[in-house]
Amino acid sequence: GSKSKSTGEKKGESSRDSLVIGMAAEISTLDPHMHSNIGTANLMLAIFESLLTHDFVTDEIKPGLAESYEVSEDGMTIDMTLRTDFKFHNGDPVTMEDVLYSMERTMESAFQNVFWDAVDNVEAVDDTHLRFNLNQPDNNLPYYIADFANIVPKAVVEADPDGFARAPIGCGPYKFVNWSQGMQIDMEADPNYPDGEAPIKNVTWRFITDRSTALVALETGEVDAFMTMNGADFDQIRNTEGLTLKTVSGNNTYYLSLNMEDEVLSNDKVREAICLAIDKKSVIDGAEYGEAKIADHGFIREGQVGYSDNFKEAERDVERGKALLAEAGYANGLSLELKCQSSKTTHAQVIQANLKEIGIDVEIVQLENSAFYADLENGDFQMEFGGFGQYTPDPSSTFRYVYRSDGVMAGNYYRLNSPEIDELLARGEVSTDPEERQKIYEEVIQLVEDAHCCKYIYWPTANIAHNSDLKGVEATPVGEYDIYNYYW
Amino acid sequence: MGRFVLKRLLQVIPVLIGISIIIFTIMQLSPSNPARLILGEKATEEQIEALSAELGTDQPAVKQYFNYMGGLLHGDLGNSYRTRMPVMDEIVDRFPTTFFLAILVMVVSTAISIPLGVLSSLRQNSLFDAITTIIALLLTAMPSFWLGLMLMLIFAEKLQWLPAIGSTEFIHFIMPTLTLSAANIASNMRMTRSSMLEVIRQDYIRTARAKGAPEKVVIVKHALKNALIPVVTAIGMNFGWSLGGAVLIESVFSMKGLGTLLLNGVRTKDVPVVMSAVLVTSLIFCVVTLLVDISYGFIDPRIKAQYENKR
Amino acid sequence: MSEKLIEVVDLKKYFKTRQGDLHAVDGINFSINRGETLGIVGESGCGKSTLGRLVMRLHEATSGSVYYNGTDITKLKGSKLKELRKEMQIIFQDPYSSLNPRMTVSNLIAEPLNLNKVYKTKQETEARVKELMETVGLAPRLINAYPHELDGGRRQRIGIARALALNPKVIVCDEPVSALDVSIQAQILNLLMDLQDEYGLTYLFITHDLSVVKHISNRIAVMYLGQCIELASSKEIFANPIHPYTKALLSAIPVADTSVRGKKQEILKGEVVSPINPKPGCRFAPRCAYATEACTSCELSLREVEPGHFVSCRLFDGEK
Amino acid sequence: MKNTDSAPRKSRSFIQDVWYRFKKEKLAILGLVILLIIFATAILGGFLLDYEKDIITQDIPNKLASPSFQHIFGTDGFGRDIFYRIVWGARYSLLIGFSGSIIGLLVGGLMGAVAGYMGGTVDAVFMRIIDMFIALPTTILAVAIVSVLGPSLTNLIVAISIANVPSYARLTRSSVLTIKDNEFIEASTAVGGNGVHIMMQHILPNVLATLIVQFTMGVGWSITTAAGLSYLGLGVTPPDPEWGNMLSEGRDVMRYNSNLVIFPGLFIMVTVLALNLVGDGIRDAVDPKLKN
Amino acid sequence: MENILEIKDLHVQYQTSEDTNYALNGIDLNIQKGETLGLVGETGAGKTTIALSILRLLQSGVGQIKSGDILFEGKSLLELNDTEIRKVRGDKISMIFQDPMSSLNPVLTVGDQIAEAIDLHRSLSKQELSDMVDSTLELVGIPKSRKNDYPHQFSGGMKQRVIIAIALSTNPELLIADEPTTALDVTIQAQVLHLMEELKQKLNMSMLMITHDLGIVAQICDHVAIIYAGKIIEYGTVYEIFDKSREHHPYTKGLFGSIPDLTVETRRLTPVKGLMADPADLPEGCYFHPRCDECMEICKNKVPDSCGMGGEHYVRCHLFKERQV
Ligand SMILES: Nc1ncnc2c1ncn2[C@@H]1O[C@H](COP(=O)(O)OP(=O)(O)OP(=O)(O)O)[C@@H](O)[C@H]1O
Ligand SMILES: Nc1ncnc2c1ncn2[C@@H]1O[C@H](COP(=O)(O)OP(=O)(O)OP(=O)(O)O)[C@@H](O)[C@H]1O
Ligand SMILES: [Mg+2]
Ligand SMILES: [Mg+2]
Repeated sequence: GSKSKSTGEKKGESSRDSLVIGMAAEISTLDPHMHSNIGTANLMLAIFESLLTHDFVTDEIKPGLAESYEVSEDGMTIDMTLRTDFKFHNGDPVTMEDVLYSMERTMESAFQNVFWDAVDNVEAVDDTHLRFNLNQPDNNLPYYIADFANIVPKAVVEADPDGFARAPIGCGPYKFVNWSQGMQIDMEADPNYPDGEAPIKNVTWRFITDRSTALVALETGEVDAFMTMNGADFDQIRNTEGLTLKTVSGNNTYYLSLNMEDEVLSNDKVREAICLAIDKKSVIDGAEYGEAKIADHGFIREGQVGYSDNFKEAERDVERGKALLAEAGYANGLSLELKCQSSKTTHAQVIQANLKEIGIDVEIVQLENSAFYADLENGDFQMEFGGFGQYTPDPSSTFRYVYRSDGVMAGNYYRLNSPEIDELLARGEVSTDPEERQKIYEEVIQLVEDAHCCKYIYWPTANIAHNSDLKGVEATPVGEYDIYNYYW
Repeated sequence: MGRFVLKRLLQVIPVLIGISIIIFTIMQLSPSNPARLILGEKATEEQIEALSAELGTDQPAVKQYFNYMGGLLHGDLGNSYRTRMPVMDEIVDRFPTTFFLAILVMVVSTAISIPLGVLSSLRQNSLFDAITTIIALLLTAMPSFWLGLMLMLIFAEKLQWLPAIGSTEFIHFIMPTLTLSAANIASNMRMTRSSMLEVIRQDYIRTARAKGAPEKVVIVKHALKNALIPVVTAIGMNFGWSLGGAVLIESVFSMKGLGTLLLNGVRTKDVPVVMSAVLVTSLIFCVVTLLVDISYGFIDPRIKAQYENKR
Repeated sequence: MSEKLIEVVDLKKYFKTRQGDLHAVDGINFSINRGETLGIVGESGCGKSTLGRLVMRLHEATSGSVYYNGTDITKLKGSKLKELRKEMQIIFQDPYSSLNPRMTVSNLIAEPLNLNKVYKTKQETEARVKELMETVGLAPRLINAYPHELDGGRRQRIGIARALALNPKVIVCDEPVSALDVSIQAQILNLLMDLQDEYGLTYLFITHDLSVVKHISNRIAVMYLGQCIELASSKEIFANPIHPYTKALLSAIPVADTSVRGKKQEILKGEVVSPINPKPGCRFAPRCAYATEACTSCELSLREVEPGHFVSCRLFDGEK
Repeated sequence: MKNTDSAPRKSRSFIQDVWYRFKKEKLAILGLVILLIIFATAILGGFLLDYEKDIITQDIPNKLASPSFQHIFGTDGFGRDIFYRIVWGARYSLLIGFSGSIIGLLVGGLMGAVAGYMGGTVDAVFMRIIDMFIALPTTILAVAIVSVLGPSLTNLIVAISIANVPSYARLTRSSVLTIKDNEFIEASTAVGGNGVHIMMQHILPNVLATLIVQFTMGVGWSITTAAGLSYLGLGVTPPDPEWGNMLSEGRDVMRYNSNLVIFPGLFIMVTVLALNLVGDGIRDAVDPKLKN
Repeated sequence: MENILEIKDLHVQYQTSEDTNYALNGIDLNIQKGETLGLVGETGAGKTTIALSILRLLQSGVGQIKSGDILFEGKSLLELNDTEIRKVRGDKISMIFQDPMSSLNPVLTVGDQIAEAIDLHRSLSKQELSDMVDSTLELVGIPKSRKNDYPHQFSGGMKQRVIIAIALSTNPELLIADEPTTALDVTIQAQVLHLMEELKQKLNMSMLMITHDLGIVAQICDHVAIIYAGKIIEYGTVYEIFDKSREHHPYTKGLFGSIPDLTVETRRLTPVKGLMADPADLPEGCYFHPRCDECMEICKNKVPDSCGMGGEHYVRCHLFKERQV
């Protein structure tokens, strides 16, 4: 993303000019169009530029390679004006040809083509003017452009796409230097970056899968910052002199899904009873070391479209839960299966204990990732505990996966099948009227609540721990970090 | 002996083919679709189909297998589904770490366990024996992730002698080696001890003593060599395991090794990666087993005679 | 005369060694009649034990055949071989290594009985074990002792009891009494001969104790480096040894009489031929006082120099 | 000097004989007692503890408590008593550790013995099959088992057993190779002993020592390895406790609450230690040269 | 003449988990410098035990020296510490073990095993050592080309010769030969005995020759001791013992009677009747009395003392009590 230099003073004269930043997951590619992964996006942010920039701290869209952008009244076209002062790290200027090529590439990418359903085509009006022609308005489009439509040098990519994925050339603030498989990626600040050379010269991204190790590495100074620390270690980090922990409520939402097509769970009363039995606080305390926020509004947080003070989620009510179960014919209790990834077994155990209180015996089946998702897709489960991340602040993108009846393979695992919701979502996606959209999403949220298809439990804490001397670090809900802002 | 080695080397081929079939079958058995695992939960049907076509995973399993094996014959290990890079590169990149670690572990654990085992066999039922046994067992029962963290807290954080993470320099290997050796030490030590106890009561040991040989010579030259066979077997097995099973240690010390590659491969059903990683370790393993078998011949001439007369 | 029970035809056993093939048994021919004892004597390392093992089919012959009752046992398999094992037994030379150190005396003696399911009940087996122990002179107290607790003599008796357990027809005795003191040796030899009288046993009796071999054997074969160099009735051999090696052998017997003390004995001189890829010709030639140039080149075979007296020596080629 | 006890030694079976001598080994008896206590705990735990109340009921406000009078080993992340869970978990851990090792021992021991004894083609075929299994990472094997048989405790035992087989096979084979040339084996052949007999009567007792060591160490290995496979869904299902799983559960907080991993680890160790003592005892008892 | 070895009232027991074997019950023996003492006796009489006691090689924990002393060149061997006894073993006193099969290390070549014995006590160059090994092997009649073979490749007699070679290679002052020729044919036996005789002459070596073979005793021993159930029952010069005109212990007579005679044709041999004494269950009185044809009442209760029979000849038997000097 382009570097809106909001932060005021920059201390270029610090003694340190290098930064080691740790990340938990090994990345698989540095080709910006061949991933849909947050960890990878962090690196893209440093190496590449998009037409627009997503400020992850404020969730605003800001100019990037395009110095301005304008959405037409009907939302069907977007016009942009390109900046001409950007150069790729190999010295070539960024041309309209590169931009068009890049757009084409992301739209064809198996990883990213879903984002561009609304885009008919992208055309060059002239050398510096670009137009997106849409087939329907899409409120999320600027975010997609900012996050995924990184600009790559056409000539270089075409010459050797595989080589490019391993040693990319972009026009962002950092130049790629070296990638040591399974260990680290090195980059250095590009002195020719038009918005000014990044304050930290050398940056190393270090893969550390084990969080306990990451903490030791932070303590010994072998890494200067680490994203996604473990909740268990928060107190230790906070109490360690020289380390700072920044947290913010993350964009993920964790919830319990109930398979509505299941024989037992198709009974609305049973589902409602289950929803009433969940004690969110106990899940957070028992499984998240108390370091998470109760999700009391589904996916929607304050400030997002669809958020309403009037929305009231049903309170926990064990007695009523029991009564409902009895009504449903399960006065003597009931056994259900709860599937989860093995990393979420602790959460499942709390839920198990919660449900026990209304007389439901839960058998936990912990599965390895691929088996877990296979079962979800095939509807081969009764209850499932998992999470879903929101890339963009506009709910439409998330909701189309998780609530639309055709989304059973991609998020609507509880198999919600409501024509009413489908219709509302269809309208919400294309509407450009904020008020109308507010109403639509409020309605959807209420409908979902009433459907008892799932119980939202918590929003985890996104965090970054870092050396207290490192400045400019802010936690972001998405977990993406723009190191251009960091300085010693 | 030469013929024996040659024959055994030829046997490596069917073993590798067997392993490749087993692994491939196992990978096919797991229900998930690699394209889905790569693209993530939000991917649509079409995206998955497109990627599957690109990866070739939509083809019949047998065909995929032969494609892979065909490539293998030409020295092409295929491209990783996940990273699209040639698997060969990844393996070449990571193998040395794993191999070096395995060697170090073997050396360290052998160097510690054999003398300890010998000493405790000589002092059977003494205090020394009891203490070494208990320490050895403590080491085995200690989860390696815990031991790893403790070492890290002591040596990296408190004393600041060693770096906590990394796998590029020798110094990085010290703690992982200790951690991995811990479990091996115990079992090798016990094995040595028990084997020595068998041998030490043989008549030829008495003969050696009657020659006036110092106890050290009696032990090392006469007893140990006779006691070595099960120990060498165990060392070989452990070496193989450190080669393929050091995932936990790699992750604790953040080393780039084959274990992590393999585990990620399994998790994302990255068939070429898993196949290649297992085949490479298998190959090494076959060689190690062969070396162990050959060493039997050098340790015990009667076994050598069995090899040569191919009874 | 009585029929041939065992016939050995051109039997060979080569061991592979680093330097080449070791000719342990190199073309041996003989036969043993039912109820007869054939003594085998010869220099240590000349292949006597190997021959015994070959006859027992404990080694696979390199070539040649061993006929037992007309069937070639070198080709037997499975149950037929098992049947044979009941009829032929061996007493091993070494009482130390031929007994499993982890088995008690009773287990060791009961093993052949159990294996061939001779008795149905444990009691019967135990009774037989005790009987055998008595036969060979082992105190009943030792029934649960382990071999290593026993001295060499008692261990050898265990081996003998094992061999006798199945009432075999043929016993290969590989130096069965060399570890025993003379008194016990006498007991055992008496026992073997009694058994022979009673059951018509046939023995292949390997030993280097010439007084013993003379006492027990009907005929004696003398071996040298894998080959049979002289074969005759035991009286004949002692009375009229022909082969120079046999002569040397007989002259070397120590006599339990102090009056011959100090008499200079003849010690065989000369280099011992290595059994590994031996050169053609007489293998005794380098140590033979009568050897000539020709001895090292000619092909030798056993020939009858007198009725029933066979010798393989060039010196007697022309005589008869 | 006179020995009044002149009666012949009592005739005993092999097992009786071994037991007779085993009884004299103090340490071995200690090990046996510990082992029996652990087994008794595993069995009695079921009667003394209330599963619902003591084992699975959560008390989250009271989580991660340090050892105290109330909870002698402290509490885990859900406020459950670690001691009770260890006691309850003994049944699973022992089951996994022992059955995995026993099956591995039987199958591997048999394969190794046959391969070593028969030699030639049988050896080549068996040992190359074993090679394949050694080279097969346990994780991958477990993946296969989960895919075909589904996740469960039984299938975990299957996976662990298979993973155990190669080491027993190779160790047995190696020992067989050294002893099969002994003359007493030949002596047994001479009296009609067939392969099975020779293997059981002559070879097995002589490889026992090696196998015992492997077994005693293997039990601990099985328990900890089993825990590592839980992410595949193999093993006990939460909230049931099991030592290996308790180790992994404590992993995140082990730095601050080491009691979560130390106590289950200690129990694994004590079990393995007791087993080792018993194993040493058996080994000495079956070696008649050590009769003393 | 000076005694090189003196054994005084030696009692040795083997303690097994069930029995105590009274293997030696008061042995008194002397070996003079340069002479050969023949030790003859039934199997299980304790011959090997005496030998092992001298070198202190009894199986530790099981075989225990209960009382008595063993003096070598006037110094007690039982009081030496580990290093000191090691200097004696192999160098001053060598032993030929009875069981050649298990006494050789199966994983070392025979050449190495001989070389080791020499190397431990002599400092020789590699070449000298190798030459010495070659010549030692040839001395016992094994082609030197076979020095790189392993014990399992040797026949029983060849292994025995290797054991002999090991013992002789260091030119010991005292050689304990425990049935050194049981597995050897007579020509090799003669060769080996001749070799020992030579060493004896050349180096004034003394020898304890344990054997069953009365022929050997007659030919090479100077003194003979006959042992029965852990006690010396007859002792004398070889001439005295073999002197048929003298009176002997009934057991000795039995022994001589049981040798098959090359000159006479007999179908049956005449062994000593009865079973050998059981060291765990020794009879009261004279240990031999249950098997003795001339057993008297006194023999059943009283352990006989040693009676001088004239010259150096002693017999431990009640029959000759009156003749005691
Ligand atoms: N390790 C042992 N444990 C128990 N008893 C033993 C042990 N070694 C020897 N004995 C017993 O001690 C007695 C003396 O044995 P020793 O070996 O000295 O006899 P020996 O005279 O050498 O007999 P042989 O001529 O048969 O070798 C025997 O009864 C024997 O059973
Ligand atoms: N397993 C083997 N491998 C190699 N060579 C062997 C083997 N067994 C025996 N030999 C060799 O075969 C030859 C004959 O051995 P064998 O044991 O038959 O001799 P023997 O006549 O019984 O001698 P002894 O009287 O000393 O027992 C010897 O040279 C020996 O070294
Ligand atoms: Mg022999
Ligand atoms: Mg003896």
